[in-house]
Order: sequence, then structure tokens, then C-alpha cells
Amino acid sequence: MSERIGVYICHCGTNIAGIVDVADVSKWAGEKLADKDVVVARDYKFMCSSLGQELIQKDIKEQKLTRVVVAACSPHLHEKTFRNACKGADLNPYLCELVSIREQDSWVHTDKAAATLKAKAIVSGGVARVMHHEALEPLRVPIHPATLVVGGGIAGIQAALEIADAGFHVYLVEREPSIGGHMAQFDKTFPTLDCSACILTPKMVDVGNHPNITLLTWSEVMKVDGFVGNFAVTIKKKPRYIKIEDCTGCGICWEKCPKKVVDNVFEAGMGNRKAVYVPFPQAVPKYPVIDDVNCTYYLKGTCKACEKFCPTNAIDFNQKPEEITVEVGNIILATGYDLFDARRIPQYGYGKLANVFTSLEFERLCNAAGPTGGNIVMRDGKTPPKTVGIVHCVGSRDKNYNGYCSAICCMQSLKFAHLVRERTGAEVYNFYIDIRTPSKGYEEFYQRLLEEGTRFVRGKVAEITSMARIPEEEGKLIIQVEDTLIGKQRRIPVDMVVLSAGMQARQDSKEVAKLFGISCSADNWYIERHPKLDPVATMTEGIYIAGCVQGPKDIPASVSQGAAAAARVLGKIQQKEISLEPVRASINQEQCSGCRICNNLCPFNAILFHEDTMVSEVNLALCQGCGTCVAGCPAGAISGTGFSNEQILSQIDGLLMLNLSRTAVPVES
Amino acid sequence: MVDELSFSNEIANHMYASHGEPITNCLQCGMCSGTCPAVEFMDHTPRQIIGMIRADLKEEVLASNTYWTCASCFHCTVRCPAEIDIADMMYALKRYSMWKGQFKDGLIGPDFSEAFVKMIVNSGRSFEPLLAATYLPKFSARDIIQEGLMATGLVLSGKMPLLPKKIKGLKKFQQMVRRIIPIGDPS
Amino acid sequence: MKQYAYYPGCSLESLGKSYNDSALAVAKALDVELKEIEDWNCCGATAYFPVDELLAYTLTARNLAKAEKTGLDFVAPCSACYKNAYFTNSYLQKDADLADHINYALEADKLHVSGTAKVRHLIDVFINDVGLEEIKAKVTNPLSGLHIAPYYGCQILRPRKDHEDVENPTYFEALLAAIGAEPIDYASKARCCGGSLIITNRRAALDMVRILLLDAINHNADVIATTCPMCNVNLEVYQDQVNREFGTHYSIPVMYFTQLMGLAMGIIPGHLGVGKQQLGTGSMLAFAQNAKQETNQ
Amino acid sequence: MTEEPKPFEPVIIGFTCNWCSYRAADMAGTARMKYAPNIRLIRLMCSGRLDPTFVFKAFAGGADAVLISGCHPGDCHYVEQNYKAMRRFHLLKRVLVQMGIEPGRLKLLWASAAEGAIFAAEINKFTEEVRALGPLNWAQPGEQVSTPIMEEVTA
Repeated sequence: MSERIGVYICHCGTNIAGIVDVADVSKWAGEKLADKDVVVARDYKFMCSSLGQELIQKDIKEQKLTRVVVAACSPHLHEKTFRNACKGADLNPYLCELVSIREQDSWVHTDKAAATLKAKAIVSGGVARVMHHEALEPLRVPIHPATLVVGGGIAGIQAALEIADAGFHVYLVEREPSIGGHMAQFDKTFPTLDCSACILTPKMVDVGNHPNITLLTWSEVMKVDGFVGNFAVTIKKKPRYIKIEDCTGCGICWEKCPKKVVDNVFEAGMGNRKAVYVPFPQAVPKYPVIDDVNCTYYLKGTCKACEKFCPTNAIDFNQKPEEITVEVGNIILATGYDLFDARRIPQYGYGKLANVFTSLEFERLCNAAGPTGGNIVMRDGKTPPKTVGIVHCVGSRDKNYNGYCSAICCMQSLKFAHLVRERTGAEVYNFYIDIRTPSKGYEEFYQRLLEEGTRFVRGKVAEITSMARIPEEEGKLIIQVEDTLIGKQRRIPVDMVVLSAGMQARQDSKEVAKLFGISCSADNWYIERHPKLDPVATMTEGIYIAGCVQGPKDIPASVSQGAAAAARVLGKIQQKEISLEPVRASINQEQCSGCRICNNLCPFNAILFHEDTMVSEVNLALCQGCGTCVAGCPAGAISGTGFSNEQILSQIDGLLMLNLSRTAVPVES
Repeated sequence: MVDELSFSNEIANHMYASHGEPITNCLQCGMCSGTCPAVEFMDHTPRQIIGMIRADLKEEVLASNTYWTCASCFHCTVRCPAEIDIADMMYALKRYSMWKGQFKDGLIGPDFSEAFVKMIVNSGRSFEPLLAATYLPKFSARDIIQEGLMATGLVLSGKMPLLPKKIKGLKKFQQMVRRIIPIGDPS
Repeated sequence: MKQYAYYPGCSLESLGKSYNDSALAVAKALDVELKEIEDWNCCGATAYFPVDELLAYTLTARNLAKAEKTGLDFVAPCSACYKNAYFTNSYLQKDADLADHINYALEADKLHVSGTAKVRHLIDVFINDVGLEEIKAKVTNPLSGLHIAPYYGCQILRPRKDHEDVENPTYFEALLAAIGAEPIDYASKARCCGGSLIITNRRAALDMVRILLLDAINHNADVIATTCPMCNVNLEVYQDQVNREFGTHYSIPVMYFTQLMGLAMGIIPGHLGVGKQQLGTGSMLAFAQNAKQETNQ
Repeated sequence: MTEEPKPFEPVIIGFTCNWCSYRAADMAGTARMKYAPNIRLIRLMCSGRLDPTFVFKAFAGGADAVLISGCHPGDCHYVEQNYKAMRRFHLLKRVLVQMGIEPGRLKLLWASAAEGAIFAAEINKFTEEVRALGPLNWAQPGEQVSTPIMEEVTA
């Protein structure tokens, strides 16, 4: 058989041309690969530009090309682009092969000769491979219009509302009894200092009332089956022990409940709640939860005070966990972050020195709805501090803990400094390594703090101790630090210390990632499809990420990501159906010996065995195209579209340049 | 013509065996200097020394007493957020300055270390009274009296032996040492 | 009977003699045999590194090599010796090049080191091999009501990086509690005492000593317990110099943890070198006696 | 001026999966991490797709070494298929020895999408190891492996 192949080498500006002699490569391909059916070889500045694409289309028409090989960037970036270009010229898109001479060559090598030779090898591999491509049609699967949003923090709330407002159904799953996330715990938000609850609660209420949102709080995702367009998600609803259809949220139950419990979640250990509780007054949904770990009834078998007093008989001590399965087309993960545990830095004394607070504790301390009604006082609950030290970068930018910058601590610490001065008039010291205020209005806020007379000491705090060396230090917390701008070690006595603990990935982020089939970075943040151009999509079709689950960020950024993810999902839903890569396995009934080896190789149970005909068959709907069965079939009866033995074996030939000479060409040209 | 190795590179070479990160990674956060228990007695804080090395301020660094004031307590090393072995860097500077024979006047450290090693090479064990000879000359009269008082106290309390010990396999021991540093025949 | 390759180190022959005596006495009582490494040499504490790093490693390696031959764990009572041995050992395991250089030198002494010996500090042997329960059982006159400031110092902890334990270790407290005493909780327990500076930069060292004494005394310590001859001498012998230097009036006994264990286990003070302290430990002895009588009644 | 004798430059064929290791290679590229130009990559959907035939084909075709790379165990995009690659890898090593090929010429590498640096470093390491082994003296370069052998292997 003879084909007519066009070869196109991209300069990518100087990205490729700077290292690879593109002119030489295209000239070489034109000559040396002529006997391999290459009829035209060109190089061009930007192949992906409209002009570059037109160039290819023109050739397809005029030169009657039957195959196209583009040597440019990674297929993960522009494979679609060039396939569409071919489609535009009525050439089946799957007859186009994109080989990477940028990520795999020009960007990673320095020796021009070697890089150019490797480019030739890669091109020749592509040419050899494309010979065996076949015209394919993408598989079309309908997209279920419903969406699953995991995590009811501000990012998840935003995403859910955007989609629901657009008229599509959303299942919002939240682990805690109420949505709201960390933002609900904060007092003020920087840099504008508007009250966190005032701007958040309206959105929470909208979620609660929205006809298109099924709110599943006190629930967790257990299992995810299927793939983009058609996920089947199993969700476990933990027992609330409240009949929500009867509950009015009147609050009598938690008034009457005799059991006080320290609230380590919402109040960050600063306050108490009852055994039957709503985490905070504006909670959505308004129904309480009975905490069966601490409830006297579950411990001793008696009490039931809540049941006695409930005006609507909404208490049900016999509720059991319940599992439901929902069908969705897309999933957005917005599971947020955990606060760095300051106990891991013993020399900062948190947990040992009473008046050392974490940032979250301090948020509750400032919060008008918090344990002290918004009075900034020391642990004794009454004395206001005269001097306060605020420590930046706690657990962040430190290879001993988290190497990365937590992004919010600078602004958060500035906010704290302002609140302390505003409410107590206390002297405030901020200890920082660098002040990072790279957002709208942030630097101005820093300026404002400077004007307010907050003291800034540049230096990473070495230790915080109660050990006094001089009378002035008696009864104080002493912050020992080098003031790096004057090159002196200073010991600064204060009454109260606030540790701006950084953000880190949820402690179970790895398991959750596995559950949804996406990958984590070294720090366990979820990896986006592209760090700049595709920050809310993941490598897995149909699964998106938003907010801090992708990396530390502040509220504005989380909200934008929530909205962005929603927009991506809506786009998919509007397509009604999506086309999947037709990369699937198929079994040649004639050759199948019925040995059933492939049956067990398939993790998706996509291969079924026909007892009658004694042969196996692939269910294209279930097959994911990994190709393991193809490699495993002893009879060679299974072939994988797009990655057939012929395609790969001849690509090997090509890469070794066997297709043009009888001897393997060594690396130096 | 060979071009001179910069001071910062020389120090980097002296830290070749260091088990920490290179000092180019320093954030200048001051954790080391904030931690250091001897910092008040240093001409420059450890952080400043790192900055000065990176700026190739060779003379200023060698003229500083900082690295001879390091007590080798390794507190900076374990706390450094850039995982630089700062205490080891101080050793590197000591080695460098002894190699160049260039250090601040009036320091006892260099003589002491040298004497200490000489003593070990000669006997295989350390012995306080012998050492005294090497550093007392540099002490102020007042210090000498104090040392004297203390020493007598020690001897009386039976803590300070009056005769030096030697190890048995001294010959072989010295051959071993010779394979590392050039030493003349033991006196 | 548990056996160990014992490396006393130079200080225990001179300034730290009472440490050596008490260590051996207590070991004996706990059925632990400390077999002294034959013809060991000085490990150089912190004084070699300024001269030659390789020399520093090699001198320590010679002792390790001798310990390896016995197949026993290498045990040092001196924190400085322990730190040198511990890291030399782990480095030459990791760094084949370093190991080669060292072994080339060791050949001259017909020795070879592979880093197989386990390097331990004496206190670790008592706490983890003998065990606190076993020690409790051996206590005849518990030091009840005695406030002891456990002083870890540097080299026994650093430069290891397991932060919680390095910044805030607690095993020493546990040991002191086991012998009936009341360990005090004070910030400076792992702060440097300036031992390596006492000769070369006396004022710096004395100031560091001052801060430790101050902290211990502020917390009403009756005695400071140490795990290292350097620290011990530094904290004890230099107290009057501190007083002269800073016009303070500190006078607090400093004892080796082995001496305190010995007293609690009813070993004759003389065998523990107790009383050889420059500062009166009379109070201590009296205390031990009373405790004995109380327990006898 | 005199010609320095050029060091032996091995040719290495590398198989990557589409999800982790190929993206690790992409990442190495985006981050401009430099590594030896001796490796030439082939993208499969999954390391589980690796047919032992491919490896023999590569060696037969004159490759001096072969790299098989995939997602870390447990991270496979297809649940567990990389385990199958791992089993085949160990089997292959045995067979190669019987064919007189040093096992050091075949390497298995797990690399996640985030591990561009590791990917680059491992390629450099592997290249040096193979350079040390020298050229593969086995089938005549270019000589096609006859199909019967392939069937024996896959069977």
C-alpha cells in the first residue's frame, strides 16, 4: 500500500528552532523519507497558528495527503488542534500524528546536533507509525446533566450556585453538619474588612433554598464508578438522629441538652457546644445533629432530654447510616485545606504556653459570635493583652515542615494586627520573612498598617519562651528572633502570641484523590491539568477542582475557581454528549481461543465471555482503552485502536531509523 | 591562565562533605541567629556571615570572630528552614582560616585546636594540663588567676590527674594519622 | 547479662572520673556489663573539625572499628563522644567515598570499619535496654521530693532532625521520675552550655552557663542532672567564675544521672564519686540518707 | 588539532504511559530540566499495554537499552494495570538473561505527573549505566526478529 504523507516541523518561535535545526529536519524528512511515502515536508514558525493550520489544510487538498505528521509540542497540548485542522480539510482526524520535539527534545537537551538528530528519529518514528493509523470515529457518550460538588466551603458553594442558577441539578456533599467551611469561622475578611458571615450567609441560604440543589450535609462520598458523562456516585449519609421533615430548627433540643462538649471543629477548641447541636447559628441546613460519640443516651442509655422537649417529635434515636447512589455527568472537588498543626514546632510553645494562639483560634476570639463575643482577651478569658506578637510563616516556607508559601498568612497577619490595635489598642509586633501582598488592594492594606504604627520585625522567630532573664521579661512570653534589618538578636516580651499557621492538604487527600482517580502533588495538593491554562480541570475527564484543594489561596481566588469550574462543567453539559477517544480494544472472534486470560486482566470487567460461542468480547461502553488485554492475549486476537501492535512496532523501527538504513544510527550525527 | 576561585566557591568546596543544603539556598530569615546562644559575642550574626560569603567579602569574613565563637551546639542546623548545616559551615570557615593562617588577633580557638590535635597525635588521649600551656599565654592576668584557682580546686577534688596517659598502640596510631595529615615524628 | 563495647572517653579518666565510677557501679547493679574498648583513642570532641574533617572522622572510626570487632553496641557516656561516633557511623554507611578514605588510614592500624556497630548513649541503654520498670524495681531509697533539672545539652540530641524529640525530649524526665525524683520542666533543658567555648571564649561560655543556672534555679531545682562530663564540669566547676563575672550568687549541685540513679539504688555514695563535687553535695547525701531511713521505717 | 575519541552514545527506547510518566516527561520539558538525549520515548495508554514483543523488537532493532515507565503502584489511571507491567518486567529480565542480554539494559521506572525532576535524573542515571555496559552485541542491527520468537514470548 502506498500513502501520501505530509510532515510539518514547528519552530515554536525559538522554543524548538533554538536548539533543533528545524530546516535541516524538514529537508531531511523530505529527502530521506521520500521512499516512505513522505511527499511534502515543511517547517513553519508556529504550526498551531491559524496560518500554520491553513498551510497543512492547503497541502491536504492540493497534494492529496492521506496522512499528516506534525512535529511540535506535546500531544497533550495540541493534538486536538491539528486533528481538527485535518478534519477541516476532510481528512479523518485520526490519520494525523503529533510527535513532541519540544517537551521531549528541544527543551530538555542542550547539544544542538544531538537534539536535531533526535528530532529526526522522532519524526521518522511518527512517519512509520502514521502509516498504520486508521480512520476512526470518536465514541459519543451522552452527558448526564446533573453535577456532584464535594465540599461545602466557599468554593463549593460558588460552584454549586453557578450551576444551579444555570438550571441544572447539583448534589452538594458536605462532611460537616453545615456548609460554610473555614470562611464561616472567620471574623473579618481582608483587605476590605467586611464581615465574613455577612457576605457568606446569604450564599449559604441560597444553597439551602435552591430548587436545583440537593444538599447532603453530614455525608461522605464512598464510591465512584463510571467515567465522564456517566458517573455513579455512592454517598453515605451519616445518621443525624433527627427527622428533618419534622424538625423546625427551633433550638429547644440543644437548649435542653445537658451534655457540654468542647467544639474542636467550628470553635477550634475555644468554645463548647452541646451533644445535639448546630455548629453555628446561621448553619445551613438549620437541622441539628446528635453527636453519638458524646451523647449521654448513647453512652449511658438514658437522658433523651432532647426527645422529651422536642415540640415536633423530630428526634429519632434509631436512625441508621444510609447509602444512596446518584448519577452525575461531572464532579467538582472543593474539599479545602487543613490548618498546619503548630504543635509540630515545640519551640513555639503552642499547647504548652497558654497565651500562644493559632490563627484559627484567634479568628474565633475576634468573632462577635465567638466564645468571647469578639473581645480579644488572653486565655483567662478577661485580661486584654497590652502587647501582641504575630508570627508569620508558621510551618510554611520551611523545608522541615511545608516548603511552600501558604499565600494567605501575610494578609491574615496584617488583618489580625489591625484588629488587635482597633479593639485593644495594644502594641503589635509582626514577625515576617517577606511581606507578600500581591493582589488588588493588598499592598494598600499593608501601607495602612504601617501608618497605624504596627511594628514590623524582619526575621523568622526562633523560639517563644516564658523563661525570663531580666525583670522586664517576668511573666511575659518572650519572642526570641534576629531582627535581620539591624543584625541583632532581640528578645521581645509580649502578653499574647498569634501563630499564623499555614495551610496544608487535607490529611485524607491522598485517599480522596484515589477515590476519584486523580493525582496529588508531592505536597498532596491536587494536580490541575495545566498550571496556567487549565487550573480547574484535572487529568481525569469530567473531574474538576476548585479552591484550596488545588493549593493555598485566599477567598477571592477560591470563589473565582469555584465559578471557573462551574463554567467548565456547564460547557460540558451544554454539549449534551461528548466524544471520547476511540481508543478501545476489540477481539477478533476468529482468532480468539476462548482461553479467558483477558477476562481477568480487565479491571473494568469490560470483557465478557460467550459461553455459547466460547469466545470473549469487549464491551466498548465499559472499555477504557488501557490495552493490557491486547498485550496479554496469547493468541494475538485482541487489537487496540490507536495503539495497535503494527503502529508501535513500526514506531520503534522509525525511532531507531531502521526504515531508512539497515544499521541503527547512533546518537551523534 | 587559570581564573581564581571565588571565596564563596572556596567555602562551598570546604563544605563538600556537608550533609546540608548549599548556602546559596539561604533565605536570610535569621532563624540561625535568632537561635544562636552565643550570638551576642559574635562580630556578625551567622546569617550575616552567610550573606558576606555570598558577597565574596573574604577579608571581612576572615576578620570576624563569628565562626570561632560558634559553640557547635547545632541548634541552628536543626532549625534552618533551608536545611543548611550552619554549624558545619562554621567548621568549614575555621578550617579555611587555619589553612590560610588568617584569623582575628587574640583568638584562642586556632591555637587551642592545633594544640589539641598535636596532643592527641602525641599521646592518643587528651590531657587538660598540657593544653593549658597553649592557651594561658593569651589569657588576661585575671583569667589566669581564675583558671589557676579552678585548676587547684580540681586537683584537690581529685578530678585533674597529674600525669598524662598514652595509648599502647601509639606507633600504629600515628602511622594512621600520617595517612591523613602530614605530621613529623612525634616528640 | 547484657554486654556493650564501652567507650569512656578521655574526660571520664580525668575531670569526669566520678561519672565513670558511678556509670560502672550502676551498670553492675543493673546487670549490664560495660566492656571497655581496648586501647581506645580520644575522639576529639569538637576540636578536630576545625583542623581536618577527615581526621576527625578517622579518629572516631578507629574506636568504632574496635567495637565492631566485638560485635557489641558501641556505648559512650559522654555526649560529645556519642555525637561524633553516631554521625561518623551513619555518614560512613551512606558515603562510600568517605568510608574508603577512612579505611585506607585505618589499614595502617590493621583495622577496618563498616559502620555496622550500633552507637548508643549510656542513658539510652539504661532507659531502653534495661527499662524503666527494671530500674524502678532496683530503687531502694527513692529521691522523693527532690527537684531535679534534667539537662540534656546539645550533642546527645543534635544535629538529628526528628523535631518533637530534638526540641522537646522527655526521656530524661521519665528516668528521673523512675528513681522517685521530681523532674522540673524548664525551657533551657536542651540549650547549649558553651562547653566547647569555655577555653576559647570564656565570657561567651560563662554567659551561657549563667542562663542555664538562672533558668534551673528559677524553677526551684535542688540539683542539675547531666549526661555529659563536658556539661557537668562546665555547669559545676565554673559556677563561682560566673558569680564573679556577673555578680550572681549561684550555688547549685550538678550531678551525673548515674550518680543520682546510684543514690536511689542505695549504692554507697563513695562508689559513685559523690562528694568529689566542688560544690557541697552534703545536702544531697543527707537527703539520700533521710530517704533511706524513711523507706526503712 | 587532534580528534578526541567520542564516548559511546547508547540509544535507549523508552515506553511511557499516557497519564503519569509521559506527563512527567512533559513536566521535565516545561521546567526545562536537562537530561541525556539518548532516550527516545514511545507513548502507550498504560504501562499495562507493554507487550514484551516491543522490548525484543527494540533490542533486535539496535537499541542498547529499554526503559519501561508508568504510574506509581496504586496510582494507575486504570486501577492496577501497572502491576501487570511490573510482572512482565521481572519475567522479561529473566528471559533477556537467557538471551545473553545484560539485565541492566532493561529498567522499570515509576514516575508520577509531578515527578519531572525524578524522571530526568533517572534517565541520566540509566544512560550512564548503559554507557558503562557498552554497545549491545546481540542480533545484527536491523535484522528483524522472526515472528516465531515473538509468539513464544507472548505465549
